[in-house]
Amino acid sequence: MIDERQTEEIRRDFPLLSGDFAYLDNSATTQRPMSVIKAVENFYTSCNANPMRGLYDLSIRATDSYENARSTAARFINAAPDEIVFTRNATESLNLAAYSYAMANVSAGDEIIVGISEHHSNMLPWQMVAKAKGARLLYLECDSEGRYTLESLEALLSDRTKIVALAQVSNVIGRENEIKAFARAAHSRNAVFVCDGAQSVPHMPVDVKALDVDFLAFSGHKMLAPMGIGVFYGKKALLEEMPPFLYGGEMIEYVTREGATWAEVPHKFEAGTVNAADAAGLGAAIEYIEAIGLDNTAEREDHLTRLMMEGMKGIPHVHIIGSSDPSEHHGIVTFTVDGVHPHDIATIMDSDRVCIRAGHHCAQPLHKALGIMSTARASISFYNTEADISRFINSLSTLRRRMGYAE
Amino acid sequence: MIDERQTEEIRRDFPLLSGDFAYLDNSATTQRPMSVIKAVENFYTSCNANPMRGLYDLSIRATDSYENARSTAARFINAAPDEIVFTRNATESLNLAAYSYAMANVSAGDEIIVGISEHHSNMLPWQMVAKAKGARLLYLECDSEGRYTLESLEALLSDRTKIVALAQVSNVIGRENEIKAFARAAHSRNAVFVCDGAQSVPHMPVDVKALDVDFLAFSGHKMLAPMGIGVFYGKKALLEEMPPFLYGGEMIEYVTREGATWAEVPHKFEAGTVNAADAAGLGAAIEYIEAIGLDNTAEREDHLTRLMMEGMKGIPHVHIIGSSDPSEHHGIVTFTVDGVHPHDIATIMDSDRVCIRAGHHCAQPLHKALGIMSTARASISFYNTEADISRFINSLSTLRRRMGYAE
Amino acid sequence: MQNNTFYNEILTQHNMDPYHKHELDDADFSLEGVNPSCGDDIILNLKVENGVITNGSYTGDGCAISQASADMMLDLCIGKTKEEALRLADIFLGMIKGTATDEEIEELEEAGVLKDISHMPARVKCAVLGWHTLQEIFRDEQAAAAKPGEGIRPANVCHM
Amino acid sequence: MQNNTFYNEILTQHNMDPYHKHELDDADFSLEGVNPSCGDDIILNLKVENGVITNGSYTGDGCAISQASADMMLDLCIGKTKEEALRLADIFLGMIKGTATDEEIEELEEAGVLKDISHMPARVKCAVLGWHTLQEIFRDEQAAAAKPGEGIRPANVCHM
Ligand SMILES: Cc1ncc(COP(=O)(O)O)c(C=O)c1O
Ligand SMILES: Cc1ncc(COP(=O)(O)O)c(C=O)c1O
Repeated sequence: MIDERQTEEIRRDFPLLSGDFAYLDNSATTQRPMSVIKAVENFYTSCNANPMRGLYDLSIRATDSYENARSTAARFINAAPDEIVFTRNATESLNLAAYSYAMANVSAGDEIIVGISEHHSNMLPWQMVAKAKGARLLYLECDSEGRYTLESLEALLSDRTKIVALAQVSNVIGRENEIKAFARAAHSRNAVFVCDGAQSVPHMPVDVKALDVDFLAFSGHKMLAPMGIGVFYGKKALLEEMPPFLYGGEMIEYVTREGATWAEVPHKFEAGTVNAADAAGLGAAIEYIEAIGLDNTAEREDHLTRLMMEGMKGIPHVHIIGSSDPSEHHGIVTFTVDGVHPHDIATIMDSDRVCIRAGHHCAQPLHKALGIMSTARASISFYNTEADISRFINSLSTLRRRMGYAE
Repeated sequence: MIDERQTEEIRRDFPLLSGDFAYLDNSATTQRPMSVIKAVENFYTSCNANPMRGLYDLSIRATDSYENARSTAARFINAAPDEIVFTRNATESLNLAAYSYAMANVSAGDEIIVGISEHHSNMLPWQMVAKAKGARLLYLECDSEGRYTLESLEALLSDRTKIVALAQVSNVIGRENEIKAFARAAHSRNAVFVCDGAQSVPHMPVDVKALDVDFLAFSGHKMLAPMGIGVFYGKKALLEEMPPFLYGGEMIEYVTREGATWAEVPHKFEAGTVNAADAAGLGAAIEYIEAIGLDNTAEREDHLTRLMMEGMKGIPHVHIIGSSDPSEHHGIVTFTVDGVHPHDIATIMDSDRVCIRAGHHCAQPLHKALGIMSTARASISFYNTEADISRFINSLSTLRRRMGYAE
Repeated sequence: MQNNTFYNEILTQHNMDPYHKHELDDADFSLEGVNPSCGDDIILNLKVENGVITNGSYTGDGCAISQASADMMLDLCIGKTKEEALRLADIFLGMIKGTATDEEIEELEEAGVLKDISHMPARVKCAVLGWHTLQEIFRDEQAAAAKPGEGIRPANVCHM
Repeated sequence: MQNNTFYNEILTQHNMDPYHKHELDDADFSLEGVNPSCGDDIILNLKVENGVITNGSYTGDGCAISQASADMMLDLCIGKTKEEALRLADIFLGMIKGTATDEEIEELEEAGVLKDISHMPARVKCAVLGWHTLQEIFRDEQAAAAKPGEGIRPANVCHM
């Protein structure tokens, strides 16, 4: 396992982590190692041109760099390169699924099933489709610990179900859903399964073939990569049938006054000048993670999560959302403190130089279902230290007193 | 005016320009100065966090950096900050106008007017809307030099016209269209005017208030900025009425199982984690341009264009598309050579280390209208040198002989 | 940036032991103020006689800053005329924007402890929620008029 | 990367003075091959007797590489059996991908000058257009069967 000494070495790769604070908002966005920052810089200083258009050396290098990043992303999730569409972020990927696949395949009276714990980015696009098409949006309910059962999905599925959309790991609960079984259930009714991998792909090996999901969305910036790059995976056969989403340069074959024919997959879905620099950054990020090993980072994150949750259990009035088993959290520890509003928790922790997040975490319906207005969330990456955890626990243990409570 | 000596100084800011080649594909994408590359790096090394979400110092710095970039972009085109929506590129900006404004405001039987010389990114979204809504798409025709007249627009306008979409500068022709007059004509029929500023904003002062356009789209990467950032400008009152385009995190106020209410403009249109790093790069790019002065860069580009066109006039069998007056080209010189296919021109020029582009330049209907399959294009930036132009002219003058012609 | 001096005794006191957090049966005005980003939600009640705020209260949920700020605001405004209250609101908002003078901030008395909130943009809305709701009541008195018999739930909501 | 050795005399000769650029009235197969990114557009015509390509021609427009490549291909394939021609097509495509051996490339004779095109991905489609169209003809002979009376315009188009 990565130990504290190795962590110190790893942290030297991350310029921002030299600061005197505990960065525990990794589920919102991670920090970037120098190799990623340099990959972006390197693109601009050595192969900057418009990829795919030029006929000169520089542009060829730009294209190669871009397509290499695509192959790297494909390898990372066990897809084929032409099943990888680069987008801006997971949100755009999910909108692509909604606008392109769903708008073409959902009709009035059809049903879409969405988990109640979904991030707004995997809920609002489906609300939009349901409204536009007169389809019904059904919510799959989780228990008070955020657990979904196959039985409850099967109870909702019908021959009218066209789409099932669920995150592999919720950004509030942290638990891993049994995507493989859920996707199989969806397929048994001929529905497609859309997997939101924004919180899973950074933290565990995700194999789209093994899971047999139809679509997978994730963001680079949550896995060490730059901010402007995300991935939309789709099964080749589906991508080929789908109409385009964004229209413009580079996604066409022929254009006439009357209409157009489309470029091959995946280019059909990449309209306009692509973000080749940030794609190169994503490639470097994946290589960085692969060099350490996803098993090692996961084990490290698990260790730190355990430390954090043990510390929290010793503090009265603190309540953790989800499972009491740290291995079911994937670095995400969402909590409340009796009598202290989550925003006050975050602000006071900030004064102790602990960076956490508070609010609804883009999951208002989940909060409503749990009967809580808002929560605080600490989220861990493999580069966090045990000292980060102590700093968090120390701050947490003084919170109520600083707000005027006796204990 | 910027002279050759000053140009050498300017070029030192651009790492890639130290290479031994003439980069004349600036309309496709420009090179980036070190200050832009550093602005991106600086974001990642000193204020990297998810903007708008966090409640801690780092995230506040990220938010400030992002909103400063918005203010800078607003100032650059004389808009208000809340009229600036950050997108990935001009293509996404134009799709936003189409999906959000047009899909909500165009009905069966309505008309949309688009210039025949438009880039596919300002044509295909309108074809899509027309098809989806049963509206008619009318093409505004230009003459053989790419000139549009107000009379021809007025002849097309009717009370059914809902949208007029035109580039301020075509990426093939290079001529500036009289946007102010055209927008006024559109407004006189209560149509909105969508201006594609991808090739104008980098090269001339653009004032949205003076032009009175309703929407303006442009890309950062064509004006020294990073690749992942574009701008969609919209008049505040229009933006407020428009439905969202992409759905997800950060663009909402409340979300329930049944639906949602939207965040304020411009956030309503910025779903998911924003690309704050590249926005910071765009801010730095605008500051770089402002420091030199758009008047100076335009004058320099004009000078180089003149030099290039004069050189070309001396070479037999070379034909320039558009006006014979260099000041009507804004650095864009599109041409053909009798008997030599544009792709061969580009490839041979590449062997002379001259980077130009060949093809339809994402303007197939224009090429069809001009009766040409494809063209070659050299495009100039203020950082090009007279030596770049000579290298281009020298290569061009030998082309036909190298292809086996007597002269 | 990180010296959050506003979580001091004054603020926690107003949060833990508010003077004005209760219902007000004979209120003339009653308006709900909501800060969606935070989930803060207060109902501000005012009794106004001859242009003077003779009594006031609030109820609701939210973070310490929103609650304490509303409590401090009522401390300050009860007994003042409508015009004086609105002037104090201007000063408070000016303090947050960094445009208020030290003398002006003096007039805010305890509410001055929220001065540094301007460094925490995400919390600004919490601090100004009460004040903003007060301004809204007087901006459209008709909409904010308390409707007897409808319970304390006001008909109108002002969003931050 | 920038030594475009393929713009040499062999290539320009085939482009300027093609042997096989003409119509072929008694063709058995005729298929249009199109490379949308370049605008290259050729029609390949083949006469096949007892499994042997006894004659062939092409017409169309496009860059020097697409035209010369088609001309060199016909030089090579006329007189060969269908199988031999398809084997040469495999070698040509292998050369572009960098998987063909030097001995194999020898067999391509003049067409070997296009070896370095692999460094110019945007031009690869030009170079392989003729070969790809040849493969398509034999992949679906029925679809590519020349329809007498319909003029030279073939009914089917294969896109790159
Ligand atoms: C006139 C014009 N409009 C739109 C675009 C599209 O820009 P982008 O590819 O950055 O989205 C371009 C550039 O390719 C252009 O030249
Ligand atoms: C589960 C989940 N889905 C989707 C998203 C959206 O990601 P992004 O904001 O990068 O588009 C996030 C992150 O905010 C997330 O945690």
